[in-house]
Amino acid sequence: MIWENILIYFVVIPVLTLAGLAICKNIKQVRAVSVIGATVLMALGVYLLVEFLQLRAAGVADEMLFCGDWMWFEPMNIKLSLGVDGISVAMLLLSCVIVFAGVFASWNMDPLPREYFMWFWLLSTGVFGFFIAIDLFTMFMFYEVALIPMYLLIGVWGSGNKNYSAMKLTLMLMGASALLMLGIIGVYFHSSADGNLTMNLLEIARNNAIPHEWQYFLFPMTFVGFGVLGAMFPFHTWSPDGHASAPTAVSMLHAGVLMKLGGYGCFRIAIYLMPHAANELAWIFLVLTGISVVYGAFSACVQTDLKYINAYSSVSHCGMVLFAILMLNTTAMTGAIMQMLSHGLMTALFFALIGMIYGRTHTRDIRKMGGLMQIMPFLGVGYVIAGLANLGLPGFSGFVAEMTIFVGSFAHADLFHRVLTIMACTAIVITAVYILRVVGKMLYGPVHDEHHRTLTDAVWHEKFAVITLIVCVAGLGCFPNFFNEIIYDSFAPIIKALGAF
Amino acid sequence: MDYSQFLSMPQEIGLVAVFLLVFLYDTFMSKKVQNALPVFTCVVFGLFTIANVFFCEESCSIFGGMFENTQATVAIKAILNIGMLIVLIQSVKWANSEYMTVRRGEFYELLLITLFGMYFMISARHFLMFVIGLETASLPLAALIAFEKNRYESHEAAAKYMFTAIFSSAIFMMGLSFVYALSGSLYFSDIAAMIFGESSTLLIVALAFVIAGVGFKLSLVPFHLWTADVYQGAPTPVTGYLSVISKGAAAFGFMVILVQVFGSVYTVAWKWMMYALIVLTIILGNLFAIRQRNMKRFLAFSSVSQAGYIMLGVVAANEMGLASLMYYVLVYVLSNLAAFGVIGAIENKTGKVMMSDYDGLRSTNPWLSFAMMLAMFSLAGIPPFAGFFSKFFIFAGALSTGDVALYVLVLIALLNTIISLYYYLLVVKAMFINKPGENGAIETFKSACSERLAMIVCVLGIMLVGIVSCIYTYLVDAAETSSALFNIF
Amino acid sequence: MDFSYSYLVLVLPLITFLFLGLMGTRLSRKTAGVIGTAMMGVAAVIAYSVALEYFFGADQGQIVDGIRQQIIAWDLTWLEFTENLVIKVGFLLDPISAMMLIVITTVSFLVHLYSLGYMQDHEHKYEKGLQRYYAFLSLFTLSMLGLVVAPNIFQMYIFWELVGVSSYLLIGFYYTLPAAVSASKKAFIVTRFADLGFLIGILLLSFYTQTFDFITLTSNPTAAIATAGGATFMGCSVMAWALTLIFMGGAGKSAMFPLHIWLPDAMEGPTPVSALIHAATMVVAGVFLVARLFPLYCLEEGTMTVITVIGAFTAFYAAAVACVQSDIKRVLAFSTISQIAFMITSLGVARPELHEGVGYMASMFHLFTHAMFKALLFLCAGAIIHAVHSNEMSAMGGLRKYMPICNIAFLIGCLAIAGIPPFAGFFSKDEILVAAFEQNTFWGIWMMLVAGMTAFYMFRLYYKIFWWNNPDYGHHTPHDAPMTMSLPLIILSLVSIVAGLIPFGEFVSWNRADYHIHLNMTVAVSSVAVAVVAILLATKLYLKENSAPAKMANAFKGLWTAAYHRFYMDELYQFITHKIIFERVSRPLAWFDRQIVDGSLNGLANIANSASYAIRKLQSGSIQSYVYVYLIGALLLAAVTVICLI
Amino acid sequence: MDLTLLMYLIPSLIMFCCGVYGFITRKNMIAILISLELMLNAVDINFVVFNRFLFPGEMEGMFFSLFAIAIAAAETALVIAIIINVFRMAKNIDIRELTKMKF
Repeated sequence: MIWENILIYFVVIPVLTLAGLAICKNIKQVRAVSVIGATVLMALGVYLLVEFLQLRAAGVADEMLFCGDWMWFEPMNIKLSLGVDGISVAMLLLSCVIVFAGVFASWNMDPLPREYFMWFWLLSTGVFGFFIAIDLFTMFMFYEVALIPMYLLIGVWGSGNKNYSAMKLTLMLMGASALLMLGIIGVYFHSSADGNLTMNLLEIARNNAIPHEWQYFLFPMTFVGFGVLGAMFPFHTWSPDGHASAPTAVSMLHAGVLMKLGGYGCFRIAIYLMPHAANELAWIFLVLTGISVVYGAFSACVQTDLKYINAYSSVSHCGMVLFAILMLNTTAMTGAIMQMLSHGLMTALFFALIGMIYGRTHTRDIRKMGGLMQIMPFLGVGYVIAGLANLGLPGFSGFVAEMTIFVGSFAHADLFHRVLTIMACTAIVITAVYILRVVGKMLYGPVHDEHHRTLTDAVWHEKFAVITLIVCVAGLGCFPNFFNEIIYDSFAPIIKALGAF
Repeated sequence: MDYSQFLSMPQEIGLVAVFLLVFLYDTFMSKKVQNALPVFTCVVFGLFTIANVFFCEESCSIFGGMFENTQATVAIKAILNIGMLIVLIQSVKWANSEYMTVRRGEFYELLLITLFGMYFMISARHFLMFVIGLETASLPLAALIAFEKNRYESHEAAAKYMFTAIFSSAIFMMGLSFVYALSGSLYFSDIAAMIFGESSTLLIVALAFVIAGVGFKLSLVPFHLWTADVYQGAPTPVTGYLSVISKGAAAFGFMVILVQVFGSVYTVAWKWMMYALIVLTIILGNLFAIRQRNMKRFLAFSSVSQAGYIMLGVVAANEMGLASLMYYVLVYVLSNLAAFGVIGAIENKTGKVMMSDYDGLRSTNPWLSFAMMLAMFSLAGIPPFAGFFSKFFIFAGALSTGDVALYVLVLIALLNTIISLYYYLLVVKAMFINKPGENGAIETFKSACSERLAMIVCVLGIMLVGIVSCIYTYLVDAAETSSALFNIF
Repeated sequence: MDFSYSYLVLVLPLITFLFLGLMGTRLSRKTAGVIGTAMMGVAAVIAYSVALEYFFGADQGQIVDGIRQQIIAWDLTWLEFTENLVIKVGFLLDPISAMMLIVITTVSFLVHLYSLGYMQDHEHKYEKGLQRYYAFLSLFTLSMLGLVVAPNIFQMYIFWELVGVSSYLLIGFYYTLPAAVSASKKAFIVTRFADLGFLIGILLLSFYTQTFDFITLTSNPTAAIATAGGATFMGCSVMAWALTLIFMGGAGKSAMFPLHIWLPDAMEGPTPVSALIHAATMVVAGVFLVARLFPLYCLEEGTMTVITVIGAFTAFYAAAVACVQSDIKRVLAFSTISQIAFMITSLGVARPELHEGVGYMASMFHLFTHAMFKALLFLCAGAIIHAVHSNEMSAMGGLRKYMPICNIAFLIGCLAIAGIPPFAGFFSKDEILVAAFEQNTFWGIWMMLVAGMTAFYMFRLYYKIFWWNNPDYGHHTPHDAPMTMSLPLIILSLVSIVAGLIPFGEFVSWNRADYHIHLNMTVAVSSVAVAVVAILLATKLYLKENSAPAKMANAFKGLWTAAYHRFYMDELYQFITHKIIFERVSRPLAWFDRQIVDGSLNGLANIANSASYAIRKLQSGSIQSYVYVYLIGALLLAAVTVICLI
Repeated sequence: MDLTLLMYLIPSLIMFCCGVYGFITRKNMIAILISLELMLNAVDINFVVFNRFLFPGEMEGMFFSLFAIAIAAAETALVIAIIINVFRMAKNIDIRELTKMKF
């Protein structure tokens, strides 16, 4: 039975929460249901981690654990296939943490809290479903489930030029998923040489039957399809606008988890299934992602809206993820996953803080703020920590991730990779520039607006959200080897597939 | 003649029985119980629909092969029945309105007759049968379109429909005469055998005329121009009916004709003809839809572009294409009728049909806007709603041929889904995001039970038809039993 | 007893940092200060015991065949990049790290103590945010200790970054003052830029050698260099590039020209911080780095030349600028730059074959003595600033009457830095000059001149503060600092007097063998002579208020102004960052993003929209036109297909 | 002179074209209805002629014509009813006035 598989509960719990929310009467119940849902999910995530580690420790060396297949659409041999490896486990944990923090960050959502949380949970359902699935169809389905709630979340609860942003974001991401759909169906029809077509990732990889000329066509489709979600240049413009308009928790979830779907999909589908094209075409996308990294960082330097700064910073950091994935070696890919985790947590933290600050000052323009450190020390310190984590301070996750990426990228000794890597390295300096610029303008210095003196510091649920995230960021940064070991082994099949060519 | 042949067509007989019951009720029952006619029709037709699922004969071929029932025809007829039932339930309120009192019997009778015609379109394996079915299906529709006596638009729409329909059937029959000249037969299978290996100019012209004739019913660009005006002018239940049922039947019939009759010129001719038509249909349908502000007109253009997607199943020309086509029709029936259900409910209550009237609908009528949103998401192909699955399968169907050209076609279609998503989201935006206009949002009202029932059916369908995979599996089985259609490939 | 207890040296400051940082304002300011100081004291004691045990303790393999061994006290795997490239956090004990342990903990403890007195306002209340101040000090101490004991280059990089950030936080301690904020920002970004070079250098080095380990790298340097297999880039060997880039990181932290610009601005921080970070410890990290990798460096002649040239030029440049500054902390800052440049030059000219690598030893020796007397000078400056509430020389004068302890301490510092025997600076600087002469007479003379300038500007400073004139201090009569502040001054004065007599070479030398220092009388005498002449000149000019300095400034107006403005280096940077990076790169990129990238997408949407508008005429509403289109469509369909078939 | 296939087909084609032309150019709806009848009759002629000349042994074309005539009659009736309705509402039967719904 499907219910015997632990993984399915990552979808069941959000759906149940959704159902619970549907019958809620007032905001207290809504909060209670959401908190319960998020807590149970968190517990489940930790339980999964423990189980996973025990199995691995017991020497179970399967590529994926907790696998299960349930026939779904028999004529096309589409199965609901579940399974996780270390990477999925890490991503699931990340999602749990961010959903958990997101619930607290949207504590006082107004108006229509119930509807808000329902969409929020629908989005989460999609995210979790994506990470537990190992068949193309289910992954794609959950991927789209995760996208569409963004429209309403931004459109209804957003701020600023929200209609435009929401529409742009949805259309661009859906445009990407259009390419993706073509790619996935194409992969499906070439998944097997002997006519037993399949959607299961592992089987496709095992069959390794996609003809090379088709790989050249399908690889860009899938890579760009996921790459747009990973804010790859030049398809990143949905990100700044979208983030700027989205409400706090949505930005958190979006930058924290949803953008990770892009990176995860890129290597789980595009690279894993089409290693030949990945080897041959990687350079094109390396250039694009390399541009993303530097371009995002430079663009962030002159923005004045906090969320824009952070969105461009996300472009830069997510570009780093794709960049590392395309380096096609274990170390760099490990770095990419670390960067996903790290960026997810950091950006969520950032957006949470920005939301809290915006909720008080009602402006996100850094020119109109100043000296907030004196007024709201908790948020100020939180922001400084987030900033330092973002610019890659040792002890926080960003440093570990970036260093792993750089060491991995440096394993390529040719000039092309070297130049790109060094270019990407410069981003860490530029990151420092824009982060310190914001911190200096907004938090330090004399108080800019006397009205701000009356503002209050964070309240308990805000503190709770912020501290949760900071602890995770620092935990990842201080004990990286723990996470490293979880994910490190998972790359063996991919590297093997790549090496086979 | 062997009259027992009629027993092999239980669905048609059942439908005639329903028709007769409604007719008798209408004619002979007293004035007092006349008001119950709509409900009576719904119940009788509902029983018929259910019975249909359980008691349907296996494949048979009767009248010397002019009429054929296979599992696929049974399935598509069942799908149309479901759509019909929903339309019937939706129209109860409308049919009970004041000026309809004397004529509601006719309304139902005409509707049932058109469905009867469509049955014949679907099962016909002979062009005479097909033409009769086609005309039986389209003539009463003109009367239905003109049903709202006091509304000018209704008559303008009827006139537009009728004139263009006759014109197109003239073209269609002209094409048939050429086919007849080439093959000397009107049996599908005989024609196919006769024209095998031929690709004369006359055949191509005949093919183009046939495509134009049926393309008219499907509203493929450039044969679609009547669609928007007629949808806008017709009474809303009739629009719903036009947009899904007649389109579904025509799509199936179209596929049968193209595959069975003209299968031999698939690669040289009609694949590319359909290719062009699909591209035009999807793109122009979408472009027209962007600017529409009248909901019915908007859905008209949306249905034009949807027809393009349906045609992807035709152009695949294999079992999977057929199955995906039927599945798409089913999902399309549910989604579009959900949308028309909402539009009809609001129109019945307030007479408002503009998109701007829907501003802020969520705050006053959350359930209606919820149903509408689901309908829009399903039409746009957003998971986990049925529309996602139908789109996925229709694309997969088109790509299952492995033809590179079709990859390009699917890519074009996929990119167009972005435009379609845009305008579907406009409706969602109006309801959920926009602030009510100066006159305020449409006031809160309680829709009629019948409307709600229809909407619940549609909503459940939208949510479940995709995820519950046995439906698709069944349709694929059905399509595979019709593999005789694809002999020529 | 082995050295495993040495982890306490790192853990204690960490605990202090976390405790003070998390408890935050819940502690009273004074408690926080006392706790911080006490913990630092304990850490200092442990560090001393580790160092002393290393040098003098019972034999645990510290010395084998007369060579002091490098001992890894403990290590933990922190992160595995690949099988070979593993970062281990550990504790490497060798002569220089032991020496640094002593320097850091001593100065740090004294600064902690001093700050208890310094960080009070007029009413003797402790300053706001003192908890934060002590937390940051602990963080800094932790990072610096972690840096010097790093057994591998990556740990060093990690703590290197942490040092940078704690410096950032401390410079920006007065975060409400815009000057402090921008100074902290500048410091961080400039050093970060340098660290970029460091990072790339590490990546290159580790790629070829497949190790981060210092011991592996330096025990067989020739093999390590050879791993690159003669790979070259732009005409230089890759290893030379790697080492030069690593030196770039060091140059950033050690404020070598042209990456020195952050250091003078960093004086916006509290003065004890300047003493600790920007005089004694952090700024010598670059020197320490080069010393750490010295066996590799001395194999790459080109890199060594680069180091020498940069060091020698910086020494001169900073001394020249220091001669005309009017802010006492700025003078000290430039003097620091100049002195560190001495150490760098000394390393640059050191060769194992030249006089047993005296340059290496001299550099470390100078590092040690300089840490003491420069900390002393800064702390004195702090006491003075505390007394007169200004950094400007113009607000001072004649202070010798009011602040006798400070006066003497400052004088000792000045004598030490000027290289007057028997003060500490004399011995170490003498060795540097010897090393320079060994390499090349040109460098020897050059460095000797710079030493003379040093003596001049330090005595200019001294006279301007303590002599010169007697301004009216009003009712705020300056007075000597309280005991918490004076005690560190006294201790450091004593150290500055005697430190030169330590037989330093016996502890530290390039090959960790004994090295006996013997004065080269020629060099010693001539350098002392130069220094004395410079001091006399300064006395002549600045002992009493007179117009000679102003006249001189007028006579060389261009030069003087240029030097006063630090030869416009800041303006150059300002130009590059704001005008080039921001205006020419970032803004156009942002514009490009909005207009071109985004614009093209919006353009697509607009095209769809206008196409939609353009084709609306097709739907004219007229039945006849519908039929017309229908017919044309059908005929075209047929015609095109037929034509294509033919 | 023997009547050949072409001799029937040409008039039928002319009829059809006249019908199309009439449909597109006439204003009066009744006239358009007559044009439509011309087109349908042209089709009928085609079927009969093809049957008679090409496939004389069978009757399929003839039957088709018969049914087509019946259908055309039904259509005519319906169209006239609609025209009457339109006339009631709009007080004229000019087809160019039927353009309220467009774009």
